[in-house]
Amino acid sequence: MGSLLSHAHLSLEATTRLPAGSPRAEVVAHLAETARQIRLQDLALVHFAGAGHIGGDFSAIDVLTVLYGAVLDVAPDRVEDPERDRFILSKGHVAGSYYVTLAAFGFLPVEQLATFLKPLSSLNGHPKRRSVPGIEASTGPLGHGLPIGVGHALAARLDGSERQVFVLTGDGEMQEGSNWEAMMTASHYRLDNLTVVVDRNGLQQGASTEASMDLAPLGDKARAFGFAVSEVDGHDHGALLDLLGSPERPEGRPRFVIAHTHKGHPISFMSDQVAWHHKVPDADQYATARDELLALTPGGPA
Amino acid sequence: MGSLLSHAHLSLEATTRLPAGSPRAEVVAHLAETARQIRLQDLALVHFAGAGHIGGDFSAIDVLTVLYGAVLDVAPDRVEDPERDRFILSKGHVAGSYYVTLAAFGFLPVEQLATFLKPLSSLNGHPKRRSVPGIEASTGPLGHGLPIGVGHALAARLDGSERQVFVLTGDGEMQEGSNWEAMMTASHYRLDNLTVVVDRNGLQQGASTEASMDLAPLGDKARAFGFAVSEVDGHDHGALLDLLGSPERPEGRPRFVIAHTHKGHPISFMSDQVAWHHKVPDADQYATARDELLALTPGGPA
Amino acid sequence: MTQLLAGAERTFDCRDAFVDTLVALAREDERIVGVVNDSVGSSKLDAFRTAFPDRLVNVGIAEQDMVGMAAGLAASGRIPFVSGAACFLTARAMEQIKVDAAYSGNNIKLCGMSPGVAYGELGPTHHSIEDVAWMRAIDRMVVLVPADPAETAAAIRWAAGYDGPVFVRVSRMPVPAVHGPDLVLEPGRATVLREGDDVTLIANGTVVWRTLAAAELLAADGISARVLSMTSVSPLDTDAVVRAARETAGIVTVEEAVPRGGLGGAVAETVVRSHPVPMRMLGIDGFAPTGSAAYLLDHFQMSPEGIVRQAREVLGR
Amino acid sequence: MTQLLAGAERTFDCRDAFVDTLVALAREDERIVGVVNDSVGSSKLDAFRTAFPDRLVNVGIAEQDMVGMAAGLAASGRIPFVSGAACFLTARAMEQIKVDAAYSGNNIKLCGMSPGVAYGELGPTHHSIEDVAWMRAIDRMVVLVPADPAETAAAIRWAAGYDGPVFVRVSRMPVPAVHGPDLVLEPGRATVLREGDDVTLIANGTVVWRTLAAAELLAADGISARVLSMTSVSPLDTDAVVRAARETAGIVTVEEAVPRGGLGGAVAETVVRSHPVPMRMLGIDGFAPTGSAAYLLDHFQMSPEGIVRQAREVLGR
Ligand SMILES: Cc1ncc(C[n+]2csc(CCOP(=O)(O)OP(=O)(O)O)c2C)c(N)n1
Ligand SMILES: Cc1ncc(C[n+]2csc(CCOP(=O)(O)OP(=O)(O)O)c2C)c(N)n1
Ligand SMILES: [Mg+2]
Ligand SMILES: [Mg+2]
Repeated sequence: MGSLLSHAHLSLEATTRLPAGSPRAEVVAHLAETARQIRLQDLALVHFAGAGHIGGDFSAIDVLTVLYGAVLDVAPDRVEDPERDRFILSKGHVAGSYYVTLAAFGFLPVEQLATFLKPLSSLNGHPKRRSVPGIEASTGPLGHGLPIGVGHALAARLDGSERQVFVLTGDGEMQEGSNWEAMMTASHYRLDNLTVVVDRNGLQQGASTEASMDLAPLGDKARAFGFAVSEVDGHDHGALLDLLGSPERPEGRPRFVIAHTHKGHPISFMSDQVAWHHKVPDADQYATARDELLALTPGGPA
Repeated sequence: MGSLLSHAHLSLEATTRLPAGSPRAEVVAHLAETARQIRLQDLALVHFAGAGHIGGDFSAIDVLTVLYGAVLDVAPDRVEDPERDRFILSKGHVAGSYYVTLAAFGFLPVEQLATFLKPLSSLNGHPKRRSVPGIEASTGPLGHGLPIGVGHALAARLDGSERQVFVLTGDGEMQEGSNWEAMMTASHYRLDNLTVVVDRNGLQQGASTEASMDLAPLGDKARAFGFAVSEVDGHDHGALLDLLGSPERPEGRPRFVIAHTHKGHPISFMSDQVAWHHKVPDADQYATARDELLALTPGGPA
Repeated sequence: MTQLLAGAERTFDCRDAFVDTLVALAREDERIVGVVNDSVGSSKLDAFRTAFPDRLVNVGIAEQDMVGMAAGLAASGRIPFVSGAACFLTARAMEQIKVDAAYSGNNIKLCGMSPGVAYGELGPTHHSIEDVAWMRAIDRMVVLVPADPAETAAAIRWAAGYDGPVFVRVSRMPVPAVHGPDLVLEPGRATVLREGDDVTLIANGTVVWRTLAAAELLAADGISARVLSMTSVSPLDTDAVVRAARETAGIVTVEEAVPRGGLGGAVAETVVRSHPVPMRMLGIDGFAPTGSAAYLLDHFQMSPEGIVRQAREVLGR
Repeated sequence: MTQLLAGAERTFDCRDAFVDTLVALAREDERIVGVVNDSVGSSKLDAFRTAFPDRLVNVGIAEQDMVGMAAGLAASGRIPFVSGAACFLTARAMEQIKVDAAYSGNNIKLCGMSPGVAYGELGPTHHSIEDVAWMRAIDRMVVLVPADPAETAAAIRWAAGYDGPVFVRVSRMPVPAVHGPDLVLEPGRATVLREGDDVTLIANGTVVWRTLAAAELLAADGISARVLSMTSVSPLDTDAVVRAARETAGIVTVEEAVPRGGLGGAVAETVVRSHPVPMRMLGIDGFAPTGSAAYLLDHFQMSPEGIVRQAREVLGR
């Protein structure tokens, strides 16, 4: 593992949400551009730190960006507000993209990203609850985030609060039985304040989900466990915004959103390649990927 | 816990299977009568030992009887035969009915039943692998039997063997995530040599499954996890025989049999009463239950 | 069969003290919730459910979910008392206990019901003899093993006021009271139940009264045994252990658990670090045969006579 | 940064010895199968999969199922080598390990990959520092912590021939060889790597070479340190421990794990039972901060200099 990462590699600027009521097209463009900046920064982070899970980072960044950029009712100055929305990153191995997203939206100083994985840094390889303001749960072992999210959702119910809970899981992660226990509980308690987003990139650590342990038909499974299921292009900021940002809730049923994504998206040589689960781009690959990201139409879809 | 249990309380006689090719009506009558004898003996066991899980015993006895009496390709002199069928009692708390069933079919001497729960006995409150010839797995913690059964089924596949694996689980037990991990694995590996029978008595330890943690729609869940699902009256020996004894297998799919049962069946004051999950009949209740069992038409449905 | 402590006619099921204390605390503090795995009855939580029907969360038979959900509840400001059979709670949710409770610093109370061999004839699948060693290995986890109703109530009261993960054993095995009712528990502080200067007997949980009975037998033989109730295994009262090592000739530990890594291990590690003395460690040293809880304690040499034998061995007389 | 052992230029990833040995054994014995949780790559089992595609069972990301299935495979005559990251394998499947492997007497080999702090910067969720104490608390479980490729190969060979449950740690952390290649391992027998009569250093796993380096530093200062590689924590070589207690003035244990209940605990328990002497116990004593594996070993005082300090403390000079 290298540790060349330094302040010189920080290209990110902190941004904010567009004001409520901004035209949808503007919001979507802002999200797309933010996601591009997050990818650029995350690419540098992984390359210069010499470690990370860039494939899963890049499949999740659009969902992360839409959640923090337009959906979650939370802000850097409200991380202790009991009425904040909760977000749990259950696929904790994409901590890199999570830290960058949090930095992009002002939850931690951008400069702190330069400590990623360094001795005594609070930016460990997997997120730790409260190690950064806004991180709600320690994750990394798969199958933990959903039960925790169900606990938060039940707490909201007990408090008579309208706050919402969002959990992002991997698709391979849905092989963990702990998730199905939590799915059963969420629908038993009719937790319609809970939204589970599955990063359905079709790949896990060693191979495709089909080859490793087939999950299909995933939507049927979730439906049989009592969830309201929808599917969406997990890289389409507009579609994600419309779905995740909608205040409508199927009465008494938690939501299960299958976000179709590509591991390593949109980098030509990474996309849908399982090797990029935790491969680190070398100098050439870094340059190419960077060029590809820079060439994206600013504000256009990633 | 009393320990009045003695040889005086053994009413069971060991039986054998009717020869292959016996008329179906004879087989069914033999199964019904055997199930009645097993209930009578189990009732005495629990009453005089002062402990046991009679509710779950009585909901499972008909399935156990049909499996050992007419379905499983196993016998007392073949418990080490690699080609034997495997049966795993996943709801291990009904050890009492299991020991009685094994004694009924000659796997252990009937006299040994008198040691049930006594110091240093091999008849512990939960079955231990090999503590009695024919016991394939140690169970009691719920959610263990199905993964073990999947391992046996996969071993048969690797060996190129036609042997079959049957697993009996509780319905409340299906709340354990370990079971859903195993369900996914069984269908991923297309283990059509595996049959899961769920004792669907609608009750768990403290309340109904609906009130505790709703399982419905259980069939849809199993179907979405890749199983071929069927439902049957779990106290109807003929129906169980036809279904479990059928050599037909849905190509490449494991079977999931929802056996609709009643906890404490057919005792008037026990049936469908959650209190009888692990209540012990007192002298009056013992006498009444015994009379009810004796009054059943011999050979008729329990 | 082991005789009861002289003078103690009554025995108690510590689950009663557990639920009474919890209900009283929950009346004062509405953050308290119960979380169970279909274990309302076996945890004796019916009174809690009656008093606070909405604050008793049954997750069904699903221990990983139980502890994970408790973490979410705790992180949203609740104080979950997670209550299930100790064997399933610890072994089935070990990673959730490590990560979601301890590492995450969540304010979760894990109440391990009927631990050790309390389930007697139900067998080793239902015995929870490794739990103390398992929980003690986890950083930041407070591990409490109360001896009687007063210690149980004090442990629950202390746990409710402490902000962090706690594991408390709560037994169904009948025990006499070894304390008066108004005990205050301080983790990291043992209670001296009997002074003595020949040998020290350090026990906790359901076998404390057996250890006191052993001390009486020893006294009758002119051997003066100090008896400590080491309710808190982690943190350990190292001062009391070092004093015992300095002031008496040896130590015998007595516990309803595997001594490897348990109370026995904790005391041994302290002793060799500070003042090495001979020790014997009694406990449930392996998967138990069939037998009642009381039978098994005797079987594993934790009758007063068995404890006396170890004390004599350690003293060499 | 800790210097390599004098004379050792090469370091090894013990997973290579693991898979080479397993493939060789599997050629001779077709009962051997691999069972993984999406961990073919992280277990370096690609060569096994290439050689025996049908005998490598991936259960997906599902550790309870992994160990439960292995029990079924074992009970049907196979010898499953279950291989996954030690943290998930142990913590997530603890009850299956207790019940389906140990209590049931099934012939299962649990290969805990990248244990201790091998995952370095991936953090405490991925560190497996409790595994040794956890596994040691389980009756009938053999617990092996090899130090180098030769010990790893020997442990795997021994495990394949033994009929019962075994837990073996297999690290990715680069280590120099401390043995020649044809080592034969006997659980319950430590290897004396260096004779000495002032103090004894008992280590296992990836820190054995650091301990040897410490012994060299001590020798340069005129202190003669005996060094034992205690590969087998359970059963423990109690004879070697008692000899060390009798023949040297004190013992320091060194391990990449929580010493509470681990190697440190095992040695302490033995010492107080037979011949009490002063001890120090080095290990990963809590959730680690961010840092590489090597950084963390130094952080927890397991640099040669750190080990020397403990040895001097125990000797009081
Ligand atoms: C309990 C557990 N088992 C195994 C792992 C090792 N692991 C890390 S990432 C990963 C693959 C995850 O795949 P998926 O959930 O599909 O995530 P994504 O494709 O979004 O990266 C695995 C097996 C883990 N982190 N936790
Ligand atoms: C892992 C685990 N958690 C809890 C228990 C305690 N327990 C024993 S039986 C039982 C209820 C089982 O209900 P079900 O599976 O429906 O069985 P049945 O109704 O057939 O008796 C429970 C919760 C257990 N044995 N194992
Ligand atoms: Mg994926
Ligand atoms: Mg039931």
